[in-house]
Amino acid sequence: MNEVTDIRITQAEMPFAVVQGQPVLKLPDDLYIPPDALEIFLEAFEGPLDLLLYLIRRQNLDILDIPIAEITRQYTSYIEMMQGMRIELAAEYLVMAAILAEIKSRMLLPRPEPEEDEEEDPRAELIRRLQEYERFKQAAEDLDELPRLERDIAVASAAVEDKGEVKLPPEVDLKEILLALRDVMARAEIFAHHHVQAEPLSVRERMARITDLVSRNQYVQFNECFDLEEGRIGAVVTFLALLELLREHLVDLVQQELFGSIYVRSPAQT
Amino acid sequence: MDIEYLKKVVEAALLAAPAPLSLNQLNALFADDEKPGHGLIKEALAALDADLEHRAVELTEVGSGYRLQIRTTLMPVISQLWTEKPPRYSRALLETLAIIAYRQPITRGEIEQIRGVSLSANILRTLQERDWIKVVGHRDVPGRPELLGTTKAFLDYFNLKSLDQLPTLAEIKDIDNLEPELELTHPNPDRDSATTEDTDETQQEEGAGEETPSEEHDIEAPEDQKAQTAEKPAD
Amino acid sequence: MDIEYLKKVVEAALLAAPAPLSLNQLNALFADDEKPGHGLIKEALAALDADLEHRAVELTEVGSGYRLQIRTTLMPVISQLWTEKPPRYSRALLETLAIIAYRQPITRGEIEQIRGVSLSANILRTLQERDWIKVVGHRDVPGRPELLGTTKAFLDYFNLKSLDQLPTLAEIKDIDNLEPELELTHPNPDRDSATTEDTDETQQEEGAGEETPSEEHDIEAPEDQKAQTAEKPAD
Repeated sequence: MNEVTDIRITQAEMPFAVVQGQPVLKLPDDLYIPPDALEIFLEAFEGPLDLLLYLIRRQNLDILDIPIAEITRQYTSYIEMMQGMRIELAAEYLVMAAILAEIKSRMLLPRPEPEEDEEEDPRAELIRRLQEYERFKQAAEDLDELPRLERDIAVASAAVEDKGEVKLPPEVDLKEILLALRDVMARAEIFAHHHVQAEPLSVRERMARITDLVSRNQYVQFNECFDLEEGRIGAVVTFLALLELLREHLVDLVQQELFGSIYVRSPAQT
Repeated sequence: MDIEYLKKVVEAALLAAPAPLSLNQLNALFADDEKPGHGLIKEALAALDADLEHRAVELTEVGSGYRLQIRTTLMPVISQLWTEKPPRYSRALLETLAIIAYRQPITRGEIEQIRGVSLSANILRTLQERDWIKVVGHRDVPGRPELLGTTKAFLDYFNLKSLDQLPTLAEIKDIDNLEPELELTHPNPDRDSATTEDTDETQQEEGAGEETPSEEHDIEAPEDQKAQTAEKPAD
Repeated sequence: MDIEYLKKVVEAALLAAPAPLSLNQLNALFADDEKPGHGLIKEALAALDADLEHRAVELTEVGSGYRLQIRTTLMPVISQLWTEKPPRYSRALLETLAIIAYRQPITRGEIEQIRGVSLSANILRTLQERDWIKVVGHRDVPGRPELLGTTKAFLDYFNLKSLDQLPTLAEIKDIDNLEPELELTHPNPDRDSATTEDTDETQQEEGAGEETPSEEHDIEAPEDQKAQTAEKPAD
């Protein structure tokens, strides 16, 4: 303990005070008040109302019938004691001292009897506050008594082997895609002017299908690109797709010999 | 839907979920065309509760829904499992929480008036971090102070189904019983002695009282506040 | 010791503990003179296991001890508990998908040209993981960039027999009139089977989407991405 203090002092090199030119590095023993004690005292009460309640309850007095002068005396002596101990007192404690003094002084004054009936007893407001505070002091204790998690209650839970946390992929509405495309179109005039517009989509699809086919097989027989079941229109679409692919150099058509098989292949292989 | 199956699903869900489940949440487990509806789920819950009678857990309903918890009779043994001590809460925190619970919605200033001390920011922060209180609105006065209220998590933590289940608040005794005349006419001997002995103190006090007439406002102000809150039944 | 009681304690402990419990840990719950010993505890565990036959949980032994876990048969329903509501795709992703659908086969560079911004790698990855687009070939130009096209899964998801069924570009220009004719298809329910793994991407995607002008991200990110693809030999 002492070591710690000493170390701190040497590190900080800050004297508590300078007396007659000499730095005082250590508090005189007789001035020493264990800080714990002060804190405990302060923390014992949750404020002036709590302290007042304590003073009242200690004497088994009814809140409704507080001997204001006596309570004021006791309260004030506590406050003075704390001030004497140089405890930094919350302002509320001093305010309460003032309130008590005020009430006491008003009660000592001779009361002009009848007509001032409506004037409230000077203690009334204080009593209301004390009562109200006491209710919640009690409520806090009751709350503390309630069975609660972490102390009185354990929630039952079972293990889950594989949570398989399925995070669903976003759902997309076709319309969202179309709207997105419209925006792109609006932005890029390219769609407005180019031949793209006239292009039947099925050709595009077929182009993708053929490219896919060709990329997976080195050579694809020309007639393998066609699906007879699709009929004439299907054949035309496929043929258009092949021509388009040729034009874009996405495929090559090769024929080894006259009237031999025509192969479709990826142009990279040349 | 087969109630036996539903019962199993409900039990599994309550045991698997990290927090209590509401009827809505239980219902949402099922595909649209298979949703049992609240009625059937309640039936399943009741059946489950009956099944569990001789088991280690019991079904309870708290603020945010249903949960299964270890029977309290087994807790003394089971609590051996915890190596850490359960958290304790300071009086200041509990008082603040109690005031918010019984008087919600309430402003910080109003809490301070009731407790007679200013409220540390720590307490409010702790309460909010524990998700026990939240800002539920703003009072329509200058500064628009925040109105605080409790959450479902608060109910869950304290094993309450609703605020109704809070212990009843002590009654306020009737102030009309005050008999000031009596005391004034027959000051008790203690007081007498007190006043004579402590003249110095008394004077100091009175002096203090005069110096700070503004305090009177502080006393008077809460007047309507109290009246207001007192009328309102605790909910 | 009463085996019925021991069974209850064991059940309670397993349900209260956050992790599996070993025989030692279960034994340690009891005071010294009441310790049942491993033999009795095993008996209790066996009895408990039998009891649980028709319940939602089952007893399993894992490396560190015993635990009760939700029966796997119930998991499909229970897993709804932690199924998150899916985020939304970013504008950039939708545009990219639209361009691929209408202009396939198309390279990444061409998409970037049309959109006027560079394309984030995440978008293509997400679309590929969702199985909506695939690489259908390579364009025969330096770098042999990948050619992208839509998949059968894409058509299935949007309930299209073929791309023909997509509205023409001219119709899209007038999309507001288009609406009545267009069957706004409900995405089919088993699509999730395809995507249990793309969670990360989806979220990142969403993050980018929320910040839209996401284009800025898209511009920054692809920089290295391009370098990457450029390095990578066409396969």
